[in-house]
Amino acid sequence: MRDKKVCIIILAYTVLMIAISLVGNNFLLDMVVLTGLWAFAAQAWNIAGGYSGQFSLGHCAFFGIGAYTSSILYCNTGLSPWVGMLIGGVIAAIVAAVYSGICNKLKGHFFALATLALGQIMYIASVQLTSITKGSVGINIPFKPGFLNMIFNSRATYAYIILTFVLLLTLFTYFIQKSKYGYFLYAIRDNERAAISLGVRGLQLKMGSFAVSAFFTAIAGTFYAQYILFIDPDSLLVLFLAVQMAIIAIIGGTGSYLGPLLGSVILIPLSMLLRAKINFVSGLDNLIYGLILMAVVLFLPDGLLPFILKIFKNRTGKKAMEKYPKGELNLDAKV
Amino acid sequence: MFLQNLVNGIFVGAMYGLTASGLSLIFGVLNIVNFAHGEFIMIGMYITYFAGALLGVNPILSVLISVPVMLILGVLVERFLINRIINSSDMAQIFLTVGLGLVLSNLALIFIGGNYYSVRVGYATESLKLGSLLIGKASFLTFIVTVITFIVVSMMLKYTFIGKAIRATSQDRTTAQLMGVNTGFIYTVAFGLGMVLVAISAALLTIMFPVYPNIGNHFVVICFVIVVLGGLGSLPGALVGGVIVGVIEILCGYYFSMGWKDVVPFLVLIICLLVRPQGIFGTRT
Amino acid sequence: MKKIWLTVLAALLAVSLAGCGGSNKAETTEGNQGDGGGDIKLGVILPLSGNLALLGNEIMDAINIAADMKNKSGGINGKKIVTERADAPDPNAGSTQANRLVNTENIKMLMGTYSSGIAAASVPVAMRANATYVEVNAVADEITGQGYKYIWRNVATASMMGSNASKFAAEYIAPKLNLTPEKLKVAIIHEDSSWGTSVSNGVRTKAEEYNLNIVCDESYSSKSTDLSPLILKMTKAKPDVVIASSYIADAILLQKQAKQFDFRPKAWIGTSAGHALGDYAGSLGQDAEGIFVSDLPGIVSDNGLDKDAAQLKQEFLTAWKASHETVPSGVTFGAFCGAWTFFNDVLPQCKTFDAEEIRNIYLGLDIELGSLPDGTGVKYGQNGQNERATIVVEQWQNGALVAVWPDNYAAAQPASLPLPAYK
Amino acid sequence: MLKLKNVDVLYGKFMAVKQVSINVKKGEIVALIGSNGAGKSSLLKAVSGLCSSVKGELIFEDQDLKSYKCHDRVCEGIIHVPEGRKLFPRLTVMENLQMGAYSKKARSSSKETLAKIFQIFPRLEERKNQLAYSLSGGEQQMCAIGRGLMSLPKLLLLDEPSLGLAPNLVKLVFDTVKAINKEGITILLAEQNSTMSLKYSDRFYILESGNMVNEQSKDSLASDADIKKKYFGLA
Repeated sequence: MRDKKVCIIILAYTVLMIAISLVGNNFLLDMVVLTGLWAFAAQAWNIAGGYSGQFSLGHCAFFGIGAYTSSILYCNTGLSPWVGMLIGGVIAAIVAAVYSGICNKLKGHFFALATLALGQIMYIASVQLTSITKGSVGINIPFKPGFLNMIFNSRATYAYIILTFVLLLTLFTYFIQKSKYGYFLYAIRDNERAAISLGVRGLQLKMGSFAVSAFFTAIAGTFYAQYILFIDPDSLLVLFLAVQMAIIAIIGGTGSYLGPLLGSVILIPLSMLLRAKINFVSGLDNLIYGLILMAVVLFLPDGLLPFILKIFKNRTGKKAMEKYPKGELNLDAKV
Repeated sequence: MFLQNLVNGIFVGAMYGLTASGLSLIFGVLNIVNFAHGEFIMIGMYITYFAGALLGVNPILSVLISVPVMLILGVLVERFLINRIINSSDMAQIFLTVGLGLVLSNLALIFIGGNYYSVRVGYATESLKLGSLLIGKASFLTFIVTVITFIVVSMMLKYTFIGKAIRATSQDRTTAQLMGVNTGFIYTVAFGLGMVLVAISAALLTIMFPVYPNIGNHFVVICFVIVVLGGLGSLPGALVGGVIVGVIEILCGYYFSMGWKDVVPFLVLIICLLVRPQGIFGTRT
Repeated sequence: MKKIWLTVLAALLAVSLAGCGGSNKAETTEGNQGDGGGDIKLGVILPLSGNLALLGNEIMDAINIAADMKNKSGGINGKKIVTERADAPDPNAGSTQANRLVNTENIKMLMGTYSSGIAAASVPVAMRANATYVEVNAVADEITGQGYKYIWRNVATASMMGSNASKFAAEYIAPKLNLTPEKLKVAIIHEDSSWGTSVSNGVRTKAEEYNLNIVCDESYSSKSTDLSPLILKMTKAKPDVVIASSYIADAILLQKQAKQFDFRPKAWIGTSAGHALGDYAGSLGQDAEGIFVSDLPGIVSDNGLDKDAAQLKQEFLTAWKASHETVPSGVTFGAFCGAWTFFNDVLPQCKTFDAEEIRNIYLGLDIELGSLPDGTGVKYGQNGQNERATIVVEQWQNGALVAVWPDNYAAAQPASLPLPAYK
Repeated sequence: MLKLKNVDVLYGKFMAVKQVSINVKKGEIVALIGSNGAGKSSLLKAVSGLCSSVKGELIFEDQDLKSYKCHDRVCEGIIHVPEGRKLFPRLTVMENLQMGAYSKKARSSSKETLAKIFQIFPRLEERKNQLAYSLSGGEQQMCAIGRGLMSLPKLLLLDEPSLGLAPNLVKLVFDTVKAINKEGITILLAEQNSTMSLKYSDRFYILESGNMVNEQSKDSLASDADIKKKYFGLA
């Protein structure tokens, strides 16, 4: 462990794990689990959206593929979701790679809208293919606790698992970011043509990063299914879910492995608390959530991470900002 | 029957085209995907509904009220919100409008409630008979208004000075600036004009659809598809894209399956993106 | 070094947020129940925002009216019923909200949920925490019969709702049209979400039992912007009866487009939801006249009610009209009755408010048909399903939905059969 | 007429132009010479107002340019014909030219200006109803210059007018520039094609990676063999 940052990440993880073991409140554990789940999903989204500049609004498709694959296999053949999770991940990765290849030439909004279409197609397919997915009635996963079933009595267990997932994915992302692939991906994001002309294999890298992103998103989907124990098209394959993954990453700050974590730690508890506490007028919680979203975009268009780092910079007088490669947020990208 | 379905498809397509036209204009000029488009439609529909319920105004005439109101709303939204993120990342722009959409639909829920309100007009359910062909008066009316609106707006864009400036800005905003165009002003004008189109389409939608806080969800995704299909900011493109989607969707619904018909627009979109990424009427850059 | 601090900060933030959130909630709610003092808290999980907001909020109002009525008449042995609203527009939120109410707010009695999908996610959470769950609306068959001990559903299931429509078509409409059930041509159409799908399954199963001639069977999305292909398909199939399971926007659109294309079956039977809402008739006016609705009983004839029930119905309607323009539909009545039974017949007998105790009380209940404002009674099976839940057929007559079938609930005779041609 | 003093142009943290001072007198053709990335375009953009983060003094006819927004500078008589022509691709030639006369001042007399421009570029008149993207490179350049002239400029900023054109067309373009100059329009030209600029301009400035290296008039060049060799390939 020569790398200091890795030590820190692992330290933070350990602290959190210990903290969880001390928390007895199930609502808090639920919050930790969901925050972890969305941090994981946003981190996965960020591999495509933040690193290689493929702004997807269709990641709900991969989330759904993951959840459906493992659940169908588990309910019909009894196959452990731990295995089903990997199968779902691989299927999602293949779909993603193909789709990314198809949409290779599309940029910005057009890519986003094309991926949005993928999510919608998956939604309709899951509603219509009733013999496989049980359609919109959804799949109830029977509550049979057991490690192999990936179903647990205690929410703390779910919290341990998802935090471990987050840790592994964060380390993975961190090493990617540090490796030459990270620089290739940044290069593609910032100026694809130039990067390709310098010998970066753009198409393969984009397809690859999209596939990896989809793989992890599908794993998040399986985890979700095993946690909620009920899946249906309306809770998995809706645009809102895809938007949520992207929002968390963007609000936190794309292009860094800390951004999605930060976004999730702030947004998920916020929305849960709003929903729990602002319940006297129907819709007020969503209204406030919307206002907060708008405020962040308006006042901190680069996300929260650079903002927080700036505070640190001012405090410590060090140039923390420069360590973070700027995302697609620079003005030149628009000109 | 085929002819009947074809005609229905064209009418539905015209409705789609008109509904998407405001989005298309805004997308084309400001290069912003407006995820609050559905909520703007919702507001337009509420204005039409209340104009009918409180003042007894026919949906068609209600545009006299809804157009100015929506125009002002559009100008305010552009000046105070959109304007500030015009140079931000694509995603930041999308999320501003996502947030705005959340705010608007929940404001409607809080202040107007979740009820489904409809304007009741006789012609909503009446039809004209052409041989064995039945043409719904409301659909026909929508079609006529769509065509007139498109002609008027296209003429405006084609022949007025500001129209040319709007087109120039949508094609190359930097150079437009160099030619002395105050692009900030053009954005406001374009957004306002887009909202006028939304107001007109919303008034027509109110004839057939009840309005409630989430009605926009019924239309917004299809509008995205049409805008991309037709080509960025191209009004004729929006109309043609709408008709293509409408016709294929209706034929698929009749001859194949109602349940699967909604997948058609997306498949058409993907195929189109593969073959002609710039859209039917778009320019390759 | 900055990253170290940042990570530590993030961790601390998460922990402290968790910590403070927990402590203040625990203080305010602990020891509220079963210790002789304070109020009786009931968590109500409903979609109060989003697509299902209209009925979600109506049901919330109905439950609150029931609670107010009980509180005004002295409450539960002197204690007041307090409802804690929990907005759950989707299954994920349903699970989270159930968890919050049960584990953080320490509420061991929940009510809900209207949407079957949301119930599917929230009920298991409550069951795992041994909390009581009173389901007053969600109709999916799967909610009961999963082996859960503490779920109580007073209303009928989706399959009952659907099969009742087929039964009405076969047993009432066919003879009126001088047709045998085998000759009766039926179109089954439904919106393709969970609700429409499960209801239409009931329709289909029963229709096959009666050997009805199914000439058209289609699903569609409730967000459809045009339903003309469906209407034209039906025009071609020429059904005598259409049985439609729709939400509201699509139900309105269906009817408008049916008229546009001059499609007029001899009878049109909607099932609950869209067809039963006041906004449906409000939107369609004359065109809603004569449409049948297979629904949970709403405003039924006083003939089928005992005296107390009739009076309770009036009280409820008076309270309702004070804040609503439309009359409550069967779904809302079902919620009121489910809540009322819980407040009036279950809670007063409780000492510990423990789920097991409530289970015993529920299983012991025996309330005759006609003793509740919607004409139903109460007798729960071991699986938690009310066996005296009823489905009736209502019809839009002069802008109001009146029960017309079966006879003991009928407030009026079925009219407009076959439906007259459009004017 | 145009005075730049110690001008810096920044893109984010990257400084494209450092401490450049130039001076353009009325009626002159002044060329900015330098290789790709030397900061020529950035300097023109600073003058036309396209770059917002500019430090230093920008004086045009005794007024501080920095207080004017990009579109207002057109009214003041500065027009920028950008690198790569940047015509509006789906506007017709005619509409492109009309866009040039967008400023209020130019709009009123646009008909006469148009006639004049068709005189200079008869090809444009033939193609006036064609969409701009369908023009050939030389025609596009003419259209771009014509469009610039439509604004009745006092100062014409020309960025790489010869880029991507065949040699005979390059000569044509420069001849046109000279002709325009004779009409009394001052021209500031950014060019990589140093030989042509040298031939047609009155004075020139040499830029190298954002710094100004030298200022020369045509006559003084004769005495500076270094510059001659380095930038013009002349022995």
